[in-house]
Amino acid sequence: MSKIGVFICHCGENISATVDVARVAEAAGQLEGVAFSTDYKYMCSDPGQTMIKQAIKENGLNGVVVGSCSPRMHEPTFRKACQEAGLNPFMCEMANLREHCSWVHDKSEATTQKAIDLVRTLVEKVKLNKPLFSIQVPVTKTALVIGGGIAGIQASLDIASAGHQVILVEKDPSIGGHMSQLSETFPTLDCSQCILTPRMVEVAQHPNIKLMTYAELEKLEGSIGNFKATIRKKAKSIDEDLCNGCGTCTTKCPTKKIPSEFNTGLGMRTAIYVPFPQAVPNKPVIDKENCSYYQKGKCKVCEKVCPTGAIRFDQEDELVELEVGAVVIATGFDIMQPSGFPEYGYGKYKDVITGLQFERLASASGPTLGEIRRPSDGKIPEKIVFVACAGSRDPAKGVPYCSKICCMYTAKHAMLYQHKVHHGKSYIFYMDIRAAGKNYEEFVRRAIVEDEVNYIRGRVSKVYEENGKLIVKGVDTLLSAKPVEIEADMVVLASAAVANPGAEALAQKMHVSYDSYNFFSEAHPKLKPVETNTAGIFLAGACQAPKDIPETVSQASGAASKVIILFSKDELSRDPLIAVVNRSPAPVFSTCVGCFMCASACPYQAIGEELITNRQGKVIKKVAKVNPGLCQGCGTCVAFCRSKSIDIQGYSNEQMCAEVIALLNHE
Amino acid sequence: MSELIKKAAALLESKSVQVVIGYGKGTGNRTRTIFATQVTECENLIFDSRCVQNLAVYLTKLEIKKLGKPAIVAPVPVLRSILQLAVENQITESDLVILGITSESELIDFESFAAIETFLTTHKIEIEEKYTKTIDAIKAMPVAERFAYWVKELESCFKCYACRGACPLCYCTRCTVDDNQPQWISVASHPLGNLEWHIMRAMHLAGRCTDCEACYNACPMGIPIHLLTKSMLQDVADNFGSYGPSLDKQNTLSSFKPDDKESFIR
Amino acid sequence: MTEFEPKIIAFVCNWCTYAGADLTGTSRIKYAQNVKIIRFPCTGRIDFMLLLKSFGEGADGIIVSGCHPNDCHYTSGNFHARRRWIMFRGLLDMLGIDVRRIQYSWVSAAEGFKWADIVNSTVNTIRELGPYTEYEKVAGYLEKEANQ
Amino acid sequence: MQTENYLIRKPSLEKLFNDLIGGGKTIYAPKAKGDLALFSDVKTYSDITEDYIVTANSAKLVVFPRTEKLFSYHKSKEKTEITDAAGSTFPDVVLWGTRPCDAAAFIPLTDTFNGDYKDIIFNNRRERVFLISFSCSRSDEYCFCTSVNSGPGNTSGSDILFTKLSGGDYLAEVITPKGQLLVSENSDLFETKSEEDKEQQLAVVATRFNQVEIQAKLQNLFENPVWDDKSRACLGCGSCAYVCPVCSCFDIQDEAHGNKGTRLRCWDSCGFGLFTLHTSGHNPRETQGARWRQRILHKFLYVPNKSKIAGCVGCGRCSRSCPADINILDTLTSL
Repeated sequence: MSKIGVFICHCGENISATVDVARVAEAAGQLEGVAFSTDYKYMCSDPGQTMIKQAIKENGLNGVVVGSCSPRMHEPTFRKACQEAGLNPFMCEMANLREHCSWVHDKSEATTQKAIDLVRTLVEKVKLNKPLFSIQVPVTKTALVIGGGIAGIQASLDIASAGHQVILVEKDPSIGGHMSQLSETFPTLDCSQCILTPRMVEVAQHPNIKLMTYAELEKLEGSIGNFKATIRKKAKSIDEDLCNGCGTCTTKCPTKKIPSEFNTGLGMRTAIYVPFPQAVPNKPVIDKENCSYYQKGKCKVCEKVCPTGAIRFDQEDELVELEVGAVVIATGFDIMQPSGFPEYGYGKYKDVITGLQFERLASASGPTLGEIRRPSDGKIPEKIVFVACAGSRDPAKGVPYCSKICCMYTAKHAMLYQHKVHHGKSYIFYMDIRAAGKNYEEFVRRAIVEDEVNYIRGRVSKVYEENGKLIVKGVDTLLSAKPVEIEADMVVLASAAVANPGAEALAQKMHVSYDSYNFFSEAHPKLKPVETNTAGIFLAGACQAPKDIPETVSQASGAASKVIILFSKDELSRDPLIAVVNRSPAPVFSTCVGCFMCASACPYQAIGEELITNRQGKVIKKVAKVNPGLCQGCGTCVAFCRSKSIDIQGYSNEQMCAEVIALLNHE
Repeated sequence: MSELIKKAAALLESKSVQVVIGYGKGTGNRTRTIFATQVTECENLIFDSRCVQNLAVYLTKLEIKKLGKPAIVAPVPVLRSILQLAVENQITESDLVILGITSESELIDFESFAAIETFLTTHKIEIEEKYTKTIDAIKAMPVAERFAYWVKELESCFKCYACRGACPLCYCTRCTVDDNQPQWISVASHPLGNLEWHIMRAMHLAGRCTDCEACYNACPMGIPIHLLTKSMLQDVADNFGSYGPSLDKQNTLSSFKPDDKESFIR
Repeated sequence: MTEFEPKIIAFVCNWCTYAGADLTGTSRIKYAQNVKIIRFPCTGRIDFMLLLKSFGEGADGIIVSGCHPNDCHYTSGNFHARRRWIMFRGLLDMLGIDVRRIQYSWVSAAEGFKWADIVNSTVNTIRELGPYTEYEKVAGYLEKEANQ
Repeated sequence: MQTENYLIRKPSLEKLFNDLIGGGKTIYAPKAKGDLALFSDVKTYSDITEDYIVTANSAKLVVFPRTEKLFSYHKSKEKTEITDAAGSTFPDVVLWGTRPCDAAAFIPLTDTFNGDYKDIIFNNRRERVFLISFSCSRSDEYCFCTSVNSGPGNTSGSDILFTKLSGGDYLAEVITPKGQLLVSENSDLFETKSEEDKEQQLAVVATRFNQVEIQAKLQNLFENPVWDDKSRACLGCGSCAYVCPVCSCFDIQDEAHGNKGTRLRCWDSCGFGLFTLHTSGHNPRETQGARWRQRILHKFLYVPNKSKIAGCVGCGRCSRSCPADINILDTLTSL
């Protein structure tokens, strides 16, 4: 006999403003099997939860429906409350009266009626709920961190320092990421490499961190606590154990004119190369695409000069399978190539560069050794124009979002320029200055006041070359919308931060969701910013959205702490919402006829065989069997099963049918 | 015919099989299935154009399994069903002996299911033009008229489940129509119950049906239910390329291609 | 006479469309009350029999929605679902069950606007098609005709 | 009542039909559907076919529909309202074109529904049924009416029996007062006529077995290989029972839609495995052989033991419709 309690939440006024909550509670009270029904201002609050617990005890409720916000928000809250009152947590269901009703409809009779329908539907479902018990799964206490930028470095160090094994995978030959390319960092202007490289070394030396550079994730299977990752170790063409990093090969390599990725094309590198002097590991790789031997079959200079005989031309990509319990994605971001904005002349005029290129120019380790010189003729620019929002906040041609870091680094760039070219003049075209952050506004002020950077509020309409100068035409919208024209020597575009080109493919490999810009989606925008929708996979840094360094580091530590929490127990409790094959009385034993179409459809290879034997041990039937450790509860098998012999707990055939009937039949 | 009889008798004689499932003389001009367990009974085996019942249906029946290992007279439609049953793990090669037979009464040996598949590549399912025309004509009706047509056709269905009984692929221990937790579809024979039953039956055969027409032949009310499965076979071909059982390929519905095309999903 | 208010039931997956519909709510985008959602773990879980049941129970229209191809939380549930829908839709069409009454869609967790649009356009379509009287006549047979 | 004989001219049949329709009667008559003839609700005389030995479906559907509402209910938290179908108005039905075997089947069928419990709905329907039967001028290898106390010109069960005469007109034998009433209401259509040449018009149906002997044999045949042998090809469908004019097994089904619903009486068949399946999983009739035995024993032993007549009228429908060509005569004659 069902004794269901129905609790309708006002959610302050979020629900009660458009839904007549009292009437919903009253209508619910009229439903067969409902023993208790009420409404309250904040069901999720402490008194609200206490009310539920008391009602369960006083009325002997064996099922609860909370009509409030989305179950994606508070299902765990209310299930826990039920559990505390002695009711199996899976006897609690939620009717989504806020996101799916009060927030999307105006106040009306129909809105209240819909709320009643939703509650009735869940009441009918909960009547068929069965007490379920969590599944215990062992946890592999090794974390996989993908991406060796500052986010991945921080996460790896934190997890490793907590005593767990970390495998750090980086696609490039060295860790360091974008941060290693930066000159100084805002708002303190401390040298990026000075603060980063000790961390990189720490990673290399940490006993708990296994570093795999020049490697990428090939495949990820399994689930939280027990993933199986396949890593492709790209052939470096060297034996890392033998190589001592002397650098002879890189100096002797005859192919020297390859634009350096690290120097954003402003410098050159060889075919066998270490991306930058402080690289970790400081061992070269051969870029097969540009190596004479690989391309033309001749050369092998490096092999000849290598004192340790570490060159391996026959090395092939290697696939390594790893068992890991958690994954941190820290794959970072990329810079939008401003070629979509012909008006800025990027690509056409050598002296129109991106902000990241400017970082390399300003960097002491850069191609100009820190002197600001024009790429075209090496002259020191007298006048320099910075264009903020070159692609950001531009739904038409760029991206609609704010890239967040540009305001600050543009101010920094102008400042660095002023510090290095004392007589130079710098101009910044901007839309708004977004300098929210500790000491950020002060930093921008300093640029304006102390370093006399000229901020012009307005957009640049055209950049063209005339007599060796870059004519920047724009408008100053702050005072009188008057046109501005600047004869500049150099133009720096603060191009938008975008997702990595491989982000979408990676997301699909890992089955995590991503947004329309291909940034990875967090599980909850506020309360679960480092989790993904896939349990056991966490996010750190700019792969989720553009971020500056302190924010990236914070999130990386956050993700690390989530991993550490996961690893703090030997076993993991999993939701028991998994598929099961039915049992029926002998001589049938199960209505499953063993066609195993479910097994071929299962995305997780979670369905195997079970032999049913009689008392003499003779096999009488072969039926499907679900491995509870592998089943993720998608229910694809359930919809497949013609004889309805496999069902999913929590979304059972009976429950779903009851919902359909209840939803469509009302007085 | 004597070839078939000789071969069947030899199989029983040598105790290679315990029963031969084949066609024999029935009432009037009909044929019926015979289950020869004695050498002498093999004399009654016949094969001609009237032998259309799909004998593969007996391979999964409890009563027949009890008789022991069977040899089965298998014209092309039966071979297709055997292969599909193999795909669905209902039979294994060692479970039976296949007495393959062409429409010209030539015997063919099949050492393996794979050999059946090879043979069937030259005997592909083809939907006869008379059926494609009827299907096209039905599909050309305005939607309400089409619905009325089927409601009318299904009116005489009294749910004897002969269609289910005769189908070699309806081998479930418990049919979903008999599952009342939940009551998936109306058990009763009324317009809704009949419609739901035939939709369910057809959907459960989607991508599995081998077009033997046993369901239609079995229907005591002559309802053209085979048009539904034939129409679905066309849909399989149109959307997923090929149809017909295959050991390598998975069933149409338990497999997919990431680039399966659809234009109706927004 | 009051305007016909279609009864529309929506079968959606938990990870994309349900979340997308949550986003519609968080974004306060308005849509018609006619559509009510039932939550499934995955479109792969959505049995065609439930769609059939919905018409039998008096639905005028149905929305089925889940993750975009390649975005399935469970990798491939939606791919399986898509094949099933293709076959089911073909069968219903053959039977003269108006396939315009079932709207299939992919709505991601980020597509709050799209969800509202799917709901509103489906409501409009069903409003134009009117109540599903042909099916109701079949389904409500026992209510109306005395017997047989 | 003493049978009275009349003559009805061929054209008057149509007039009679139209008068009945005009009088508000529902008429079920054989209508062609493909190669079959089916008892169908017919409104136009020309829709009726004469080209049939027996129809594929049986006439029992007018008194024992394949699905019948027993009651409907409406639940609320306080009470449950029930509307009993027994109180509804049932249609006045004329069965036109029943064969003598069809008509004879109404006798055991009516017995079944009037045992310890008198079924109100059945009886209400039965009272409103008028049987206009037509004698058989043709038969086939499936027919065995003469072996079960009936025959191609047998009058039992019918209200009126028409026999087509050589000239194309019909002999009308009026068997019941209901029949007499119809004749008097349509006296212009009926002419007085004697019975003399009826027998010559009838099909010859050989006697295939002796029912009494069969009944006696069956007493001791419960354990016998014949049941498995004869039913080996059985596909476990219900077509034999569903086309049978005497089979009366039913299943009770509730169809619920939220808090309202109906309770239905639906045909069921002993051929189905589910028919006797216990909740425990045990099935006392585990194989088709056991089910086939039940079918034969019920018709030729249990029913005659109880009510003196067989539960079979020899129409042969079960054999004709069997997709596996399981022939009841085969079994009966091999006992």
